[in-house]
Amino acid sequence: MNSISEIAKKLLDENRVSAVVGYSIGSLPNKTKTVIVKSSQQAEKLIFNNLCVNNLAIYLTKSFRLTTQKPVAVVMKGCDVKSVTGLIQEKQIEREQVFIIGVKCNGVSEDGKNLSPKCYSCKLQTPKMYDILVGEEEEKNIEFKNPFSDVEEFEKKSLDERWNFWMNELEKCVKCYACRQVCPLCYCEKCIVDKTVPRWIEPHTSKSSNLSWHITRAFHLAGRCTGCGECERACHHNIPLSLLNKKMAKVVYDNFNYQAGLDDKAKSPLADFKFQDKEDFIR
Amino acid sequence: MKRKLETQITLNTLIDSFSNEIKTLSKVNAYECYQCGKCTAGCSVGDFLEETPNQMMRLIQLNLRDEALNSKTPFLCATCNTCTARCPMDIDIAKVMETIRILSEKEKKKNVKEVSKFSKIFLDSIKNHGRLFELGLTARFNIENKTPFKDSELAPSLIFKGKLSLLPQKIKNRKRIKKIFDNSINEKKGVE
Amino acid sequence: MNYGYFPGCSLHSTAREFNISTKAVCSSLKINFTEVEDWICCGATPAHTTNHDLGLALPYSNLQLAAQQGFDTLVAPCAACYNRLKVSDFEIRKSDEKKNRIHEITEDKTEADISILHLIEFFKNDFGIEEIKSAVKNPLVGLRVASYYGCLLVRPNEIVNFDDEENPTSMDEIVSAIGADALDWSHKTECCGAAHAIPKTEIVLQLCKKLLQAAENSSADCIAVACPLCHANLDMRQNQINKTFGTKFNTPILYITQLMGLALGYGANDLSLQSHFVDPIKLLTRKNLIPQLEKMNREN
Amino acid sequence: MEEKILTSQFEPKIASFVCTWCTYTGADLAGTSRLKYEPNVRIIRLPCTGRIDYNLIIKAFENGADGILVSGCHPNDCHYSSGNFYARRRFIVFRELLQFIGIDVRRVQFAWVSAAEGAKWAKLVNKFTSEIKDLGQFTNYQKIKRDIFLEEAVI
Amino acid sequence: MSRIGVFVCYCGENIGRTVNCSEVTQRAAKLRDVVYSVDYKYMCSDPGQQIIKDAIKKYNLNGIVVASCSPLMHEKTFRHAVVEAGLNPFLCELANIREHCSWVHDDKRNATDKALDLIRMMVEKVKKNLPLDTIKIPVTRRALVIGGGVAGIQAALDIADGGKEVVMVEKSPSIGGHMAQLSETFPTLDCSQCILTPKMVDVNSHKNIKLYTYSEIENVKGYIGNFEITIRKKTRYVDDSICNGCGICIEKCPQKKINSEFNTNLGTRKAIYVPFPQAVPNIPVIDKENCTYFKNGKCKVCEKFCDRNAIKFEQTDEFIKENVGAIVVATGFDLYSIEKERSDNYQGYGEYGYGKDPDIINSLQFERLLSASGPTLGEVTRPSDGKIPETVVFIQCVGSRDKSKGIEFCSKICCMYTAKHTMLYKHKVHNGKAFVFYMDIRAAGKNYDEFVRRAIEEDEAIYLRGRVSRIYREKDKLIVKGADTLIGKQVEIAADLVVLATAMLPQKDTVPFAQKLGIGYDKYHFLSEAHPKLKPIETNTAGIFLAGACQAPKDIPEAVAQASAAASKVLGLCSNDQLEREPYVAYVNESSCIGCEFCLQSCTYSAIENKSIVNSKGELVKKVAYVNKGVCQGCGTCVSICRSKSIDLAGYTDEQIYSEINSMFV
Repeated sequence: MNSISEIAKKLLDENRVSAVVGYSIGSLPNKTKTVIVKSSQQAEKLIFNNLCVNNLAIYLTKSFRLTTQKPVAVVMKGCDVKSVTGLIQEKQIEREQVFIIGVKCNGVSEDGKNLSPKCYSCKLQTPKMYDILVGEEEEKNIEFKNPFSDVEEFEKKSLDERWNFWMNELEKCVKCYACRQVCPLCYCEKCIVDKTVPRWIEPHTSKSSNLSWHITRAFHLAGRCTGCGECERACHHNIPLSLLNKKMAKVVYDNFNYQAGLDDKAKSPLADFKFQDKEDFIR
Repeated sequence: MKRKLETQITLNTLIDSFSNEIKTLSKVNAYECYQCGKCTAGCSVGDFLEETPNQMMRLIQLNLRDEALNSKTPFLCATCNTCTARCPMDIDIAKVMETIRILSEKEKKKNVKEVSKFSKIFLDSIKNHGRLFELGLTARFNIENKTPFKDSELAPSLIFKGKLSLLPQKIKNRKRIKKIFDNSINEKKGVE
Repeated sequence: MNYGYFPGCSLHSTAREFNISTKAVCSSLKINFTEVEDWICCGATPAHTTNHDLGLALPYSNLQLAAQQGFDTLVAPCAACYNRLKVSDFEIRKSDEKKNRIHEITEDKTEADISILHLIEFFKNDFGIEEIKSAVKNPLVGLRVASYYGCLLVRPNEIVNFDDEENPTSMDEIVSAIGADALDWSHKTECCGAAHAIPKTEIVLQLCKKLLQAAENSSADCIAVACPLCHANLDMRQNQINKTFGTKFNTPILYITQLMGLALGYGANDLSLQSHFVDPIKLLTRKNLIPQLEKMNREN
Repeated sequence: MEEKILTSQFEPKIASFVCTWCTYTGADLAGTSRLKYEPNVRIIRLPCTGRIDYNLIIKAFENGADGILVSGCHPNDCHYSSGNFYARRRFIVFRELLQFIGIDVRRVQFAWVSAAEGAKWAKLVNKFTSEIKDLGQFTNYQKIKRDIFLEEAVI
Repeated sequence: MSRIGVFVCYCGENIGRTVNCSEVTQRAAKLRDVVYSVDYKYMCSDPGQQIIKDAIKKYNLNGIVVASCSPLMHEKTFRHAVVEAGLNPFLCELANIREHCSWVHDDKRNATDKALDLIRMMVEKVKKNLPLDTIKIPVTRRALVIGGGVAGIQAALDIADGGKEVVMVEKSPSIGGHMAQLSETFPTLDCSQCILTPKMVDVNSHKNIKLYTYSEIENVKGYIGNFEITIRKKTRYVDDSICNGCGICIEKCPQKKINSEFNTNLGTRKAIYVPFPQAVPNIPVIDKENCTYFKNGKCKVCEKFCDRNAIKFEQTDEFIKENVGAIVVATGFDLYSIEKERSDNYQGYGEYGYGKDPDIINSLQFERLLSASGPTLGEVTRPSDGKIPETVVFIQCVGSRDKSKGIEFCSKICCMYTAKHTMLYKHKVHNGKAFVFYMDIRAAGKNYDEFVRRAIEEDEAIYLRGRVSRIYREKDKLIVKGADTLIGKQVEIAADLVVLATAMLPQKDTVPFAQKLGIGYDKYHFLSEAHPKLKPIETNTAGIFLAGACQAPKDIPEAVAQASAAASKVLGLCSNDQLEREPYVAYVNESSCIGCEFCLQSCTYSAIENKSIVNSKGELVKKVAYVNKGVCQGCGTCVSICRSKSIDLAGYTDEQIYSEINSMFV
């Protein structure tokens, strides 16, 4: 797997990219950390292993100012590339601005033991889009799971059970907005929660304003979230944010036959319509 | 329509659900038919019909179930599919004919005796042997139809030319064909 | 490709010559077909007009047999068998519910993923018209052939779609390839009356009369067919037609494979030309189209 | 027994977001035709259903609405051609989200009411009002809203 | 600081009967920021309006709420009054306490409370209202007409007669369109050429019309009032400024046997040609494909004989720019063909022989056979052998109303022209027999049904109700196999000639053309009107109008009527230097817009564009959305699609609506 650092070295030596964003050995056991390598001497730090769970697409958003002049190279798994597709689709970056070092992934782990839940329903061991590809694909011995199984399970609960569940979960939220900061598709420079004229979402934490925030977050990601799970990992109160995101993905898939992050030319489903969209709920 | 309709058309006959029955059985919505008559125009057996194909569709549209099931048209249909192929509304008229014919047979309506007899004997023949025994079929049909000498001039030269065998061909696994017949015809579900 | 051969009932009896000539053509062109073992009747028209499920189960059972015997493609020379096999395959592929029902009926869970070809379709798409052309030894120069497709080869077009449903040309292409004149005539796809031959003979007589008249109008020497029932109706009943309508038709009806056989060098006996009611041998002799050295050819 | 009296006295608060071209005009027609309906609905006029953001609905709930009625032009009748189609998509998704979170979507009703359908509007308001009366006050949401005031009081 | 005035109207008894207006007035006075509150019997009357005007001045009001009838009724009235008092009109709002309150409720208590709620909502809203200015857009007071058929000609003449300049672009060498090909017209049977050619000449000679024939639209930029058009003038190889149309070049050209498009391939033309003798302009075109010089490098006979040296073999395409304020699209129709190989998605008719038989023709070809200026000089003969047909079968609805071929609509004019054909045929071939296969006779129009009756009763056309299943040739005759469903029998006719009334389709390549203009089209590629009932002339792009059969099948009177309607729209638009629009348009907060382009994708009117923001050094900082105020119609769809709330709609801002919601329930 050393080839990533070799590729990085080459790219930096040839002055083709301004930086290489990748993974290096973390300071905690069973964790990796992100490095932004800007000189070829540092390129050796770059690694890839089954602990590289994080989605580095976030470094492509404008706030990091990495893509301004020269392209930036990023190490990406198949699932991460979906976020890049989303960013291209939403005109946040251009394809030429990013050099994708695609890695063939055989599943990653958050704790070094168990496979990350997102890997069970992954069909993108090889990225759909890349500039160079490294790694070997192994025969996956994982039973493929319906990505929406937990959503379907949750939908079986009664209305009150669902409401109480979310009230309990959302009560924990302290509005630190880590979920937002870490999401590669929450790239707005000024988020709706920071807008004051008018103030759509109260800034303090209360069940009601937390609910507004989480409805907003889920809705804004409907048809866009690629399911990388960064938000849930970032939440230090372990609110099951992925469940909401997956529900949105399911609704969009069921109704509009659309999956986020697969086509950078597609219209986003909520900025689009079809004459035959269902309307059985409309009187 | 040469035949006189026996049913008085009243509100009750009109609101029957025959069209729905046809829709369930053949997946054809009879109300898509706008009575252009192209099916009739191209019908191979048009000369022999009392009700033309578009009139059959009309009977369904008006829910005149008895009239449709008593019609000879579905039995005279040669299943050539010309109507279906040329229908501007993409209606599978041949399928509708087939469906009415099956319903009519099932309910023992009056129909074209020779045709249903032929079908029955034909199917008996393959049920027994697995393959068609043509001499047996023709002979039995002519006897049952009381036309013993029909086509008799053809038989000797057919046999002479080696085209009609005097004994049926039989398949080895005759259970297989029995099963198929028993399971599909004796099914409680019936037609479909 | 592993081609299975499904002759059907007629090719073992009234249409023996179709079977014989097909086999002759295949051996000359080095085509390898294996007959599906212990096949059963496809049910023809009576089955599907009596019971929808029966009409699907009988052909499907044959597909299952073919699949069990390791074939991936099934070639049927009989247009009726071909049509029923195709319809059954189409309906069952379309709906899982139907498939389960038919599996119940045949008491067999074999998944029959088999492509079904008519013999003509096979010649045109799999074998190649050019290949046929290059194998011709005895081009049928000067023979005016009206190709008669009938209903079952072209309709319904969403299911059997290897050719245009209103103006099919595949048989004509073969006719041209073997050196004969392919006539563009009006009744290529009209119906001959089909299964009404026995129960409603009068229908068949009238329809066939129109067909023969159209062929005569286009000054055809003979009619080429690829369906045993069409053949039987046009050939066997030609005399009855003449009697009934006072006409004087004397148009030989030949299976397309018989014409191909002639072009490939076979003689009258090899192709069982004598077994027709309307004798084609006179016509072919007059046109000097029967190979003289038939025995030598056979030995080769 | 007590509860029953309470429910019969309960007058639901219903917020309605409508487009100006179809439903607002239709509601005007209900007026000019002197059709009578329940007084519980408060209409907010917007140019098009395309303008009706989901935030507005949340905000109305936060302000104590027991039910919300969203209405605009029938498909293909939109004054702006397709605003209602975008709205329809938005509400397909939004409804599912609410349901998932445990909010009874019977409290959020969508309807197509054309400028000619004054009678439909009157019927709709009556039916929806009685449905909300049956569902009762939206205490779930109002309770969590009350939390804020408690917190504010503490501060 | 808001100073709001509330004015409560009794509307005679209309409001006062169920709403306690004086109570409402008193309670409204206590609302926050309301400094004045008053009631009056008829607020919309002169004295009522005067009360408002006086109060504005006296109490220095900066927000007005009139509690009265529906804003759709009197918003304009009160805003006008407010302006007279020197206040911005958009600081006045109406609380609808009549249609939405007093008229629909019986209970006085409820109605009064609700009226106050409605007023409170409006008071809160009006506090957030901003003074707005009507939008003024400069207008280039000239128009472009695309297409030189009868619709285009009518539109151009009407606009030009109205005193505004017109640029007309026609893709073929002459104007006239399909109408020039017709023989006579229904229901009066007057000669088509006789009524059309004078109009064609008018177009050419009108001082306000600039005509570009043999030209196409290359590019369209801009928006209502300000379009910039690039026209491609295709190479004629004849200098139209020198040529005087003497025709010697045509006479001498050796290439004779080229199918004439104008004569629907029934006649021939030369390689240098004018489409027909009455063509406007009367200037020939060289058909490069068939010209001997272009094919072999030798000939140039035309050049030799032209004494004005107008033949220019070296000519190339020319690009011309024109600025206009409005566009009329009149690109017309094309006929469905029954051929097998087609460029569009439709199937041909195999059962009618895929168009291979020369004696199965379409109705436009039959028009040419009937026309006195046609290839047979008006004698009806059949194309195969020149014989006069004694039996002609007309078949209606070929392609039309045929779901399986992909065309579900009715082509509308075929019933009428087929009736006309039978009459004209009978008038020319007295012993001839005309048969018509029809499904329904759709002859709705002034004198239309009478016309069809005449064809049947007087000119002996035999109408058979049914479609035709097949046509095939039997020696000299075409056998038509149809049915008459009224009698329930098959019908077989041995005909000499078969005329198919084929479906009317839009011109080929309408889609790329529509995309160039940014206007919509339906699934058949007919151009879409902005509203099927109330805006049948407009398109969704402001300033672009439709005329004629490019929108849907139409006959001549309808096409002409629509053309005149489009012309009046253009003249209305061009009557002022500036265009005034209500200021309800979207605007972008550029500091927070992130440029995701969702608004751009969802805008029906293509009113949103990209805008690059650069810093002082000229470096690109970011791209944001930009709303073109001239094009935006103010639906607000973009507002709800924007996640960061960076786009808002003037008059219906988030703040205004937010305030309404917040004050909705007490």
